[in-house]
Parts: sequence; C-alpha cells; structure tokens
Amino acid sequence: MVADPILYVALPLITAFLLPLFGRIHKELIRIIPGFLFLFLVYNSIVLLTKVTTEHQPIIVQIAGWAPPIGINLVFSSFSGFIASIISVIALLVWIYSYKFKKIEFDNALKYFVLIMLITAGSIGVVLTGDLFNLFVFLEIVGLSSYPLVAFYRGRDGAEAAFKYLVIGNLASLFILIGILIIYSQLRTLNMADIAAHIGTMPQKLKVTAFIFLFIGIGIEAEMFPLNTWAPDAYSQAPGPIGSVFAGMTAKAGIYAMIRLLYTIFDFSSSFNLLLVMGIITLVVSEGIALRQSNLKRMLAYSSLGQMGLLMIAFGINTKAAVVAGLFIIFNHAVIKSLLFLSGSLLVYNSTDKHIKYTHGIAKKLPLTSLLFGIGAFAIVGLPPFSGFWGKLYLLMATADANMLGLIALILAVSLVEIVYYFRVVNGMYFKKAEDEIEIQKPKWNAVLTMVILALAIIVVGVYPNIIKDYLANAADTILDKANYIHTVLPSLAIN
Amino acid sequence: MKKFIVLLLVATLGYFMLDAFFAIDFGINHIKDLGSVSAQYLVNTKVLKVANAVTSIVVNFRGFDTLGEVTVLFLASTGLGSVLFRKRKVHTKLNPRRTSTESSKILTTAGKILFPMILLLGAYVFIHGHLTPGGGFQGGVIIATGFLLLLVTFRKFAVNHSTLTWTEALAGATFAGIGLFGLTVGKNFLENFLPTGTLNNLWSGGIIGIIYVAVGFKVAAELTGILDTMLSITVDVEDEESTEN
Amino acid sequence: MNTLTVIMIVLGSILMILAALFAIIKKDLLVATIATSVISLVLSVFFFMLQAPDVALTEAAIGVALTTIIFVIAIKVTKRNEENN
Amino acid sequence: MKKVLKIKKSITMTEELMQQILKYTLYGGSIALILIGIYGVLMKKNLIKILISLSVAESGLNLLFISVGYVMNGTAPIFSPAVVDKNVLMVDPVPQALVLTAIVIGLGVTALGLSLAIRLYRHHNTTNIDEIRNLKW
Repeated sequence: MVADPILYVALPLITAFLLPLFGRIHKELIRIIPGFLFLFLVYNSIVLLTKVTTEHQPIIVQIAGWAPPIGINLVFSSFSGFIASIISVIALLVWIYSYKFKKIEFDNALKYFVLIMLITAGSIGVVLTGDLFNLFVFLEIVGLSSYPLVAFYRGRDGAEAAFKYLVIGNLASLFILIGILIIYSQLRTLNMADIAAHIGTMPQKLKVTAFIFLFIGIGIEAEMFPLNTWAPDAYSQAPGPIGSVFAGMTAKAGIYAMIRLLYTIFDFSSSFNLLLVMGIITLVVSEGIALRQSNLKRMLAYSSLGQMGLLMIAFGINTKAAVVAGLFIIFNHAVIKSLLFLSGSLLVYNSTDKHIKYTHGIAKKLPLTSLLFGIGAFAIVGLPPFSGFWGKLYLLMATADANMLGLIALILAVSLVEIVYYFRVVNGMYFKKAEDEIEIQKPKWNAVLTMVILALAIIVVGVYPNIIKDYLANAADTILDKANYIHTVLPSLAIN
Repeated sequence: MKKFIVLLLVATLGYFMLDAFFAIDFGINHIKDLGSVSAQYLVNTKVLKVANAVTSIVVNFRGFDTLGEVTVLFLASTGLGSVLFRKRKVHTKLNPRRTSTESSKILTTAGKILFPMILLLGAYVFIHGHLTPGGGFQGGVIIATGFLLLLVTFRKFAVNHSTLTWTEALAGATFAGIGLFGLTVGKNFLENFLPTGTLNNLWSGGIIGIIYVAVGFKVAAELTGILDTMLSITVDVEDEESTEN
Repeated sequence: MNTLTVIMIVLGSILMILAALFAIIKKDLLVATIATSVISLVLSVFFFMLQAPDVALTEAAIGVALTTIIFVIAIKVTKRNEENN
Repeated sequence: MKKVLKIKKSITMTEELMQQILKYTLYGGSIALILIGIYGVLMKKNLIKILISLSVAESGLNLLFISVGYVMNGTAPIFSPAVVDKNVLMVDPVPQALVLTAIVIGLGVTALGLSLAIRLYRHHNTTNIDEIRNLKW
C-alpha cells in the first residue's frame, strides 16, 4: 500500500465529501468508513515516520508539481511528522470512543463524523504545510469544523460558546491575514522557507509589525492568555470526546504554528522571551482559575490551558533540552488530557451542570473509569510512574541548565496547585459519600478500550521514557536547525 | 469605561497599521525581476496554456488552497444543517413559506424567463474560467442566485435534497479525485496530466478547466443548500431540549 | 490610470467609509445590512478599476448579493432592531 | 460628456501625484474599514451587528490586499488574444487569488455565524449578548 503525506489531507477530504453518498447505500457505513480512514492515517504515519527516521531527511511534497516557492509544499519532517502522527492516533481513538453513539440518529451521526474527519485533515494540514497562506486556510478549516462541534448538542450553552469562539477565531484570522499581507508586500512570496531565507532584508519596522500581528493571531489559536477566553467554554460545552479532539488536535496545531513562527520564519531573539513571559502568565492564571472551578469539565479545560502555558515556557527557553522537554509535554498533553476528558465526561455523564460533587463516591459504581481518571490525574500532575513525570522533569532540568531558578520554583508551585485540585476530585471519588443520587452511565466496551489504550501508553512511556526520547531529540534538532529546513525545501537557494 | 479601553485599543492598532502600511510602496512594478514568484506565475501560466493568470494560480499553482476553500464551503453547509436542525422533515412541514399564497403574475413570469438565463450565464462564467474573468466560484454563486430567485418567487418550489447531495458529493470528489489520479499516473497531487491545447482556446489548460467546472457545480449546490436551509427556518418552532453528553 | 479614475476612487473611499460608519451606528439592522452591501458595491468597482476583474466579479456576486441575502433572512427570523440595555 | 473631458483636461495630474493620492486613499480607506469593523466587534452587543462588523473588517482587508498587489498602469493579468504576444505590464495576480479565497471563506464563516445567532435567538428570544450571557465572556 502507498503512503504519502498528501494522503493525510486528500483522503479525509474526499471521504468527507462522499460520506453522504455512502450513507445512502447503507446506514452503518457512515460509522465504519471513517474508522478505516483513521486506521489508514495511522498506518501512513508509521510508514512515513520510519522512512524519515531511517533516511534522516524530511519528505517534501510538491503539490501540482511546482517547486516550492511557486507551488505549495508539504514538509513531513521528524518534528511535523511526530505531531501529525499524534493527531491521527487521537483521531482513531476518538472514533473508537464515539463509534457507538446510540443517542444520535443518522443525520447527526453523519455530520458528526464528517466534522471529525475534516477537523483531523485541517489540523494535520496546519502541521504539514510549508506555505503561510495555506496555513491560514487550514486554520479556517479547523475553526469552521470546531464551531458546529461545540454547538453540537442542544439544551446547553453550546451555541453561545460556539459563537464566542467564531468571533474570536475570526478576529484571529483577520490578524493573521494582515501579518501575511505585510510580509507579502515586502518579500513577494508566501513560502515559509523562502520567507525565512529573506526575512533579514525586510525593514525592521515592518518586520516587527508583521510579527506582532501573526503572534496575536496564532496566539489565539494556541490558546495563549489573555486571548484564550473562548477555550474553556468550547471545551466544556462540546460533547465529551470533542474535549480530547481540542486538546489533542487543534491545540497541537496552534502550538505547532507558533513554533514555526518563532523558530523558522522570524529571526528575533527577543520573541522567545515574549513567548516565555506569555507562557508563564498563561500557566499561572489558568491553574489559578482551575483551582476555583466547581464544574469538572471546566476544571479540566483550565488545566489544559495551564499545560499549554507549560508548553510555551518550554519553547520559550529556546535550548535543545527545553525543546525536547516541550515535545515530550506535547505528547503527554495529547495523551493524558484525552484520557482525562474521556473518563471525566463519563463520570459526570448525566448531570447538567457537571459539578464535581456528582463524582463523590463514584469509585464504587464505576471502578474502572475512576481508576483510569485517577491514572490520568496522577500523570498530569507529574507523579513518577507515569509519563507526565518525565515531561516535567526534563523541563525542570532544562530550566536549571538555562539558570532560571525562579522559574523552577514557579513550576513546582504550580504543580502543587495542580496536585491540590486533582487530588480533591480523586479523593472525593474514592473516600466521600455520594450526596445526590444521579443515574450512572456505564461505559461501553469501545469507550473502555479507548481509555485503556491511553492509560497503557501513559504507563509504558512512564516506565520506559527512552523509547520516545531519542526520537524527540532528533525532532528537536529539526526545529532548531533553520538553515537545514530552508535548504531542504529550497535546494537551489544559496544561503548567505 | 469599556468604550474608552476599546477606543484606545483600536487607536493603537490603527497607529501600528497606518505606520506600517504607509511605509509600503504603492503601485511600483515589483514583477520586473524574473526570479520573483509572481513573474514565475505569469510565465508558467502561458506554459499551462491558460489565459487567466488568476485562474491558473487558484486552480493549479495554489490549487491546494482552493481545495481547502471548497472544504470550507462544504463545512459551512454541513455546520448550518447541524446547528439549525435536529429533525429537518418536521420543520419543513411547519414552514409558513410553503403554505402562503402564490406570488404575483409579473414575478412568476419574470422568474420563469430569468431563471434559464441566469443558469446559462453562470455556466458560461465557470466554463470560461480559464479564458475570461470569473470561474467556478463566481459561476457557482450566480447559479445559486438563480435558485434563490425560484425559491422566493415560486413558493411551492422545493429544492430536491437528494440531487443536491449527489451534486455536492460527486463534484467535490471529482476535484480531490483528479488530484489523487495524478498520483497514480506518476505525477504530483493536482498536477496536470492532460494535454494543454492552445492558448485562448476553450479546450486548453488541461485539468484546470475540468476542476473549475467541478468547483462551479460544488459551489452552486453548496450555496443553494445553504440558502434553502436558511429560508426554511421558522421562528416559532421549539427546540427539543436534551442533556446528552 | 487616469485622473478621472483617481477622483472616483477618492470619492468612492469617502462613500465607503461613510457606509461603514452607518453600518456600525445605525440601530436598524436592515439598514446596516444595506450599508454593508453598499460597501461591497464600492469595493467591487474599486477592484475593477485596480485591474482585478476576477475579484470584482466575486465581490459583486458574494458581497453584494449573497451575504446581503443571508443577513436579510437572518434578520427576518430574528429581531430587526438592535435593542439597547 | 464634453464637460467631463474638459474637466479632465483642466486637472491632469502627474503620475507621482496620482500614485501618492491613490496610496493614501486606498491604504487609509481600507485600514479605516478594518478599524471600524474591529471597533464594532468589540463594542456592539447585538449578535447580528457583530457579524456585520466582522464582514466590514473583512471587506477592508480585501481592499488592502488588492491595493498592495496593484502596479501603476498595469493591466488585468489575463493573456487575452489582444495582449498575448505583447510584453505588457500586468498587476500582481497573487493577491487577487488570495482575496478570492478570503472572500469565499468569509461567506462560509458569516453563514455559520448567522445560523448560531438564529439558534441563540430561538433559545433566549433575544439577540443581545448581555441578556444571553450564561457563560463568562
């Protein structure tokens, strides 16, 4: 079978277009075909990742056969390939989890799966594309498939959260377009490698303005404070699995675009400090708000924003060790947050306000789900046998190497806050008596399977962190080596 | 207070933008340099035997953007249906628009005469997308306005949803499928694999003309669907509440 | 590009900005929608003058016609007036 | 018509003057549109008014794109039979292609936003965000 980076985008699109027709042939096909698609994407990831690691060379795809500055190109490097693979694995798991949605009838199931396929294609497109305007188009695809997913269920404030997300997302795309236009007016090119090679010739004033606009626009997508007010509402109003879609896919696409912006396109050294400061603010504010939440899903959402802050800190330090730690946290955030969202939404399944008190004493009724949520909680806090521990440890070591001792104290203090609010929930689940009687939703086998796979990944990586660490060190090199990126995309260009 | 902060914010933004854009030259000929991307586009447009350079960029050089753009429209129509309706058939029955009286004679006659002409104009625009200004998007929108005319004039007119679904699906699949077919004959995604013909001839440009026709059908079906969905909204229908997960 | 075109663009810009202010200030949403369609109309002429016939055609079809229509439909099923609080 | 021609003859501008006037009018006008739109988005309380403001801002951005791509005395980038063999000056086709994409995407976003506004209206019987506000804005 063939494997090609272009299939990541082309196949989900063609399947999404044709899915209504498949639905006319047989109703079950609309559930089954997306599964095959996601399975193929995972297979695609495995084949391409092996190829990239053995050949030590990124795969460049020239769309429409034109060499990069003219045509749009896709870059599958060990870094972008890593994130694309995470996204496709999360997509497959989300499909397994939502395969047995009995409550929604045919028409809505069709739309649900179409939207999931397109959000996957959009997120992977953001990650793989080597063209700035194309990045904007894929961000719009991600946005336009998220809004209906946030508003998917009636009777909640989903429509309001979606509207808020739409307005803020639209402002973000306005800012990104202004930034793109300023760059285009000077360099007359849209290819990222081409821009990166010639960014030095831009007048300083225009360069700074373009950077600010792009930073704000992409900061909204990467859930940076204070531009992330849409995120907790969107996370908490969407159906359960969509929380893990946002944490595992769209947030990853956002932080990826941010890394590209800072590490590849622009050449400011102070921009990393800006990201570091924004990351610290995001981390502190989000974890502080998470501590005060009584709604379980909102608490998870704010905790997720805190993790995004941690990521920004890691990439803001700008040393190799920190970048490796950042990539490790990307993996952790995708896997652990997915587990927490999936199991957490089962714990408060039938309550309307998702209050934490409904989880009291639930461990007796739902032992497995509670255990899995507990694993997720311990992992995200950073306790030893789980993968979350290594992410935080590497970050602390990198911080120590960079001589930022205050930052170490801050990260440890924030971890303490995390411990407090996660232990409050876990403690309630196991040791408190149930206050209100609320109907319990037993998870189906497919939901259990998804969560067990995620928990196993957390434990396996937690025990043997080296299985991905060597690979991540390799990926970190591709992020930091800007000249090599330019050279692989534009071999004919003389680098000065 | 809020007004003051917002005004301050907008003023800062305005200062930065004006400061930046007034430093950008206007109207200078930046395509002189043959190595620049725009100059390359113009040269290669002739190689592709396409007269309209915008079309060749939209469909070929930056065809991936256009695939995304078509997807955005598809998403908008899917999302619209998902956001507005739970049970479409119930709503259609209650729709007051369908039960009200016929339009005036002038309106119906004019509609009957105009509709085929609008359709013809739309088809002309997207078939000649590679020769004259216009193309799939513009032609598709024109055709959708033709259907809008029918929808508002003939109150009993109902769009056939089955046809819409088929057109939408097949046109979209044609676009992506032509791209993927390129891979099977050893070319890149969306790369031209047909003979290009002669410049300024209707049969020129290889796959560009075909893709733009597919885009035209897709856009027309998508927008007609959106307009039909929006026109069949009723105000007084209650939403059923549900607290699903 | 001749003098007359330049004068028309200057006058058109003034009209465009006035229409934009009108669209934001007016409480009647239908009037605001018509004002946005005036902006699109001016833009469409501008695009034609700036040698972008493709974009002019798109703006005329989408900005002037379709966007206005969907706004009008939406206003019809909701409230026509923007209320103060 | 004669009168127009007379006016045209009496106030002929130099190329540089036209270029300067066009630059400040087009850049200034489109940035004004963007700012008015952003002001509306941030200040207005009505759901539909917010979407109207967004579309105003988008229109301004589209004009800005086309202005940046303009070349004085260039022709439309179409190799029609009349110009195909001559070496004519053409305007930059890339911003036009980008604006084409941006306009269509804007339509999709507007349609989706309006459908959300309609659904919110059906639930809360108002289009004012202050009265809807269940979540924290």
